[in-house]
Amino acid sequence: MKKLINDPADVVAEALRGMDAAHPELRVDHANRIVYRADAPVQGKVGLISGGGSGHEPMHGGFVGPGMLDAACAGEVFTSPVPDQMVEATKNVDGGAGVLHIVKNYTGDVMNFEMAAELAAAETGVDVLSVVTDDDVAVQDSLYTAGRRGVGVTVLLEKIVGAAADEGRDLAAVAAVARKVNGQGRSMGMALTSCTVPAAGQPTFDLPDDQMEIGIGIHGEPGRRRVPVAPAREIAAMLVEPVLADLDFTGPDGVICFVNGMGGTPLLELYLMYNEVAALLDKAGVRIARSLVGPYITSLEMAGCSVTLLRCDDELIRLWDAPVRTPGLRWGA
Amino acid sequence: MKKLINDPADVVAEALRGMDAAHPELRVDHANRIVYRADAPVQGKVGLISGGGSGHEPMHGGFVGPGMLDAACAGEVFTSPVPDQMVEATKNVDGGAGVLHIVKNYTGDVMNFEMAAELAAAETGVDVLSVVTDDDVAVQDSLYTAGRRGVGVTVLLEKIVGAAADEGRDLAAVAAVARKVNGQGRSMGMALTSCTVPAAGQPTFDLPDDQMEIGIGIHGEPGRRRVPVAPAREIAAMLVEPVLADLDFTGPDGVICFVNGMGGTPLLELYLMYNEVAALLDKAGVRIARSLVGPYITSLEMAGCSVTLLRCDDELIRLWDAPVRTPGLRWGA
Amino acid sequence: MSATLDQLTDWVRRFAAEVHEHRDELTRLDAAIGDADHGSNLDRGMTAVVAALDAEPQPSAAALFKKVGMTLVSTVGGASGPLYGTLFLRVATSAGEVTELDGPAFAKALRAGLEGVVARGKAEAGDKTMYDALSPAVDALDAALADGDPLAEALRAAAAAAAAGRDATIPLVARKGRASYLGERSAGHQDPGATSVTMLVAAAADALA
Amino acid sequence: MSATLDQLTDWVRRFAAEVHEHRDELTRLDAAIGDADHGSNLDRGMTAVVAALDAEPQPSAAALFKKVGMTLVSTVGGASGPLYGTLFLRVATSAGEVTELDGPAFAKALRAGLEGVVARGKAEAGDKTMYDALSPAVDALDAALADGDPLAEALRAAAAAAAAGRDATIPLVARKGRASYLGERSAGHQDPGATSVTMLVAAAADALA
Ligand SMILES: Nc1ncnc2c1ncn2[C@@H]1O[C@H](COP(=O)(O)OP(=O)(O)O)[C@@H](O)[C@H]1O
Ligand SMILES: Nc1ncnc2c1ncn2[C@@H]1O[C@H](COP(=O)(O)OP(=O)(O)O)[C@@H](O)[C@H]1O
Ligand SMILES: [Mg+2]
Ligand SMILES: [Mg+2]
Ligand SMILES: [Mg+2]
Ligand SMILES: [Mg+2]
Repeated sequence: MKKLINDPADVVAEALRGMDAAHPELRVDHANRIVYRADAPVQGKVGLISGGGSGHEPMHGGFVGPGMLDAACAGEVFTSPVPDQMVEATKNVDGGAGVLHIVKNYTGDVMNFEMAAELAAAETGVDVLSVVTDDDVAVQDSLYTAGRRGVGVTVLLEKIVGAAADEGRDLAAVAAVARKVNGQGRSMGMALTSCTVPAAGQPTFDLPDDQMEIGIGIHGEPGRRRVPVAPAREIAAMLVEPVLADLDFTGPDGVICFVNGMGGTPLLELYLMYNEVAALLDKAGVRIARSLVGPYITSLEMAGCSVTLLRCDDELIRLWDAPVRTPGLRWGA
Repeated sequence: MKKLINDPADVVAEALRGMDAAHPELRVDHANRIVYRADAPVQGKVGLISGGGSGHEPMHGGFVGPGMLDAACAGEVFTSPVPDQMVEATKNVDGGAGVLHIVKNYTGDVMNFEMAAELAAAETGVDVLSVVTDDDVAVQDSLYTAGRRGVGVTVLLEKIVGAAADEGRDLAAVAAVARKVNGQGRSMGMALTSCTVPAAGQPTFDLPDDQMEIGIGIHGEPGRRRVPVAPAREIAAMLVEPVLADLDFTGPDGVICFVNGMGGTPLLELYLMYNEVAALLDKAGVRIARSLVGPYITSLEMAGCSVTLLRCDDELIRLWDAPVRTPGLRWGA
Repeated sequence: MSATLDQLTDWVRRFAAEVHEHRDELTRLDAAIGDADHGSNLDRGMTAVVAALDAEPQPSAAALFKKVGMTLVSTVGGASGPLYGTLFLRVATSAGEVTELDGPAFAKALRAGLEGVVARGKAEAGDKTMYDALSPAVDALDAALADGDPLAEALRAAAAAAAAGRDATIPLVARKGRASYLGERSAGHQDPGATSVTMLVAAAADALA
Repeated sequence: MSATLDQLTDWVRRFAAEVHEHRDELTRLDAAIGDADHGSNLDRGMTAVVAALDAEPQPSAAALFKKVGMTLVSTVGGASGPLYGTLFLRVATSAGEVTELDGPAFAKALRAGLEGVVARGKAEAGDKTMYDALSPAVDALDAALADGDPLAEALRAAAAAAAAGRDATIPLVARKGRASYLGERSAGHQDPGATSVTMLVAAAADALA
């Protein structure tokens, strides 16, 4: 295992120390592994917290700041954080208007956030609502399974919902925006290589030099199917087609088109993929209103990418364009 | 070779198409492979152009925009662009105040920019000055060699000099700021893995699982020496010590501390490295005034990092903090 | 024959030791159909549990299992944190403020734990989860005690049932947890949670022998 | 014996063919002590040169070599673009608006090319660059012509000298170009530019035979 780390057990704690030192505009509670914006809680604003396993950076800690999250709870690598962290963060970001939990749909994340919401209700007077993201079309949606994974839409949702909270909307309204974004977004991902969880010490799966995985999530897990490596043009089709098949994106207001890197793929290749994706959307009559290209929700050093489309309207575009000031996403501020 | 590409010969052209499509605030001349800010030339402002081989993204095309570069010329992967591109860009960014060429110190880059400056002088009336960055302490500085490579300082320089040009300074003054930044900055890099040039089809060098390269540049070349892999703490010392030995960074105004990812290293590890670097600087009495952590000057999918320190004063801090609006670096705008 | 507080504590410690010893195996199973962390997750939690018990011996079965459950909830995360945590918290409530558990009381507590897992995770038989090993174990325990077997012998039957349930997860297509994302590709792999929970039941058989 | 315009054009085309055939070898040499692009750089440039000559045959030696030099400068980039470009541009100037070059004129033109490489790249003998193959080749050409050898034979001597110079780069520690960054580690590897320029001289020996 080749990594820029010391003891695998200390990776998350030490990375949080680095984040703290590099970003004076954040405050990090190291005992609880919570990243706060330095001025939390913001009085009168709905507090937004998210969290999840580490290894997906910049998500979520890198999305803490004005216009996005108030706090992020960091779990071990690929392991949901624990309820204690979420309860503590909930208390500390409540500015009197309640707190929204943004949860990616994984059994662990959902259960831990559920326990946190129960505990927060019992221990604190804070109003808590939760939204779960589940945008991954690689996984069949079904009542009898764990359902779809929450992937790329989470990034767009945290930005847009952050802007909605900044406008002073109440908890129910902010949660409604969140549910709308999740309902209008879909994603699909692929991997050229596996990744290595530091504590595991070896790649999660073996992938021959001539094979790739289609339909992966963000935890280094194998995908839905293994196929021979193909040109970017064909890979783009394998990602875009199931997304377009799942939801109609041909509205007049267009989409936010998000080409995400899994952590080990150079930006050069992501722009090349974006070019292919844009061409496919053009052919399908889907208008691109806004774009995001880069590694924003990653799987350690995995090589690969995902495509997320979010159907937009005036409100979502306005909220997307609103100022944001975080280590991972920043504009207008 | 596993990459998100089509034909290796088309990588740069197709990535530029993606960049063009994703960034309406840029204008791309595809025939000449030049990325311009959409509103170039800016009348009365010194025009700033840079350029170099591709594969270092976001540098340089991702640093085009208000507060940074006016244009960037993209070469083939790891190959300097040609004089024709630089002459064309020079003509198109001149707003009457002349043009500064920002050149990284590689034989190819220097010679191509030299020819471009000769041609620009002959063919156009544009005043051109050049600055060469050569901040890599891994390479011994000597009159009898090609000298030091230009690496991380180039990123900081393009930002700071962009702000100086925005203040309306004249060409000589802007060039003087550039030379000052280069003179006060030093870098050192390392690699855990090699990278694969698309046209070559296989990794530039073989590196056993238990070895790393210290003293690498940004072209996937082997470093100064090969040593056994070590904990992040020791790697940080191998990078920071030669930087501190080369220049005194203990001034009262501190440094900009830049921990750069080579392309395939997750942000989690970069923050962990930043933590180690910050601890070493603290021990050495070096104050960190500003920080930058992320993949900004990369070597395709190489895993590894580099550390750059820039000795600051009030002027450089003010210019660093000034608004910038590019795909790769953005704040205050 | 009843299980003393010492024996119950020993059960927890033996489970911790088993998890620690098989940490890499559990992680390898999870790598095949999950995210390669089940061994490190559970080992982190049970190491914290042992440290907590070392620091402060617990006065009752309720206190013991509550401490285990709370510690797991607070240190594990992922799916196994809430699932194992809830399991032990329900065991604690069912066991009550006693220092001994007889066979029926132990069996009742373990069934309460199983019900906690179901309440938390909504797994059903055949979903390819820890349920598929724990549920047959609890049934076997009840059946053996009903047949008049002593607790020690009944737990051996439970452990055998857990192991059989664990092995039977191999051909299953997962419908819950991360493995469900793999669809048909999850078949042919043994479920990591079913594997660890089998260690839990086997540890009981050893500790309460 | 003089070299006709057709032969000079054939020289350029043969060099292009050699570079194309040995493209991967040149890149492999560059991977060892550089950045793995010398083969693709030069092949891209010479492919463009051949396309330009196919599109428009050149009327004189000056026009031919100017076209080659300008095309290389505009399509290669890196170190070899300006170096090979300058080489051919200087050859063009020295050759002049003629359609034949006799031995001394050819040798003078090649020396002008060498001087262009030095003017552009400042390399000295022993720096481990293309200079170390080209310079002995030009010297050998002059010497052989001075001895009265016909051009064809003199070029064979030049090609042999280039090859010897190329091989002699192997033990050198690089002081110019990317390989210089490797310091002592550059020793033991053959310089890619010295290898390609040896092909250039060999192609002249073949074309002007
Ligand atoms: N809904 C569920 N009900 C019961 N057990 C579950 C459920 N989901 C997952 N599990 C169990 O959890 C195990 C995985 O645990 P672990 O790897 O620690 O968590 P994560 O899946 O969050 O990485 C699975 O092998 C399975 O036995
Ligand atoms: N200053 C110089 N003078 C002469 N030749 C040089 C000089 N620098 C580099 N070279 C030659 O250029 C070759 C490398 O060319 P190439 O790989 O195409 O360019 P780059 O080094 O920019 O990638 C070297 O092998 C060497 O022979
Ligand atoms: Mg997990
Ligand atoms: Mg090169
Ligand atoms: Mg797991
Ligand atoms: Mg090269």
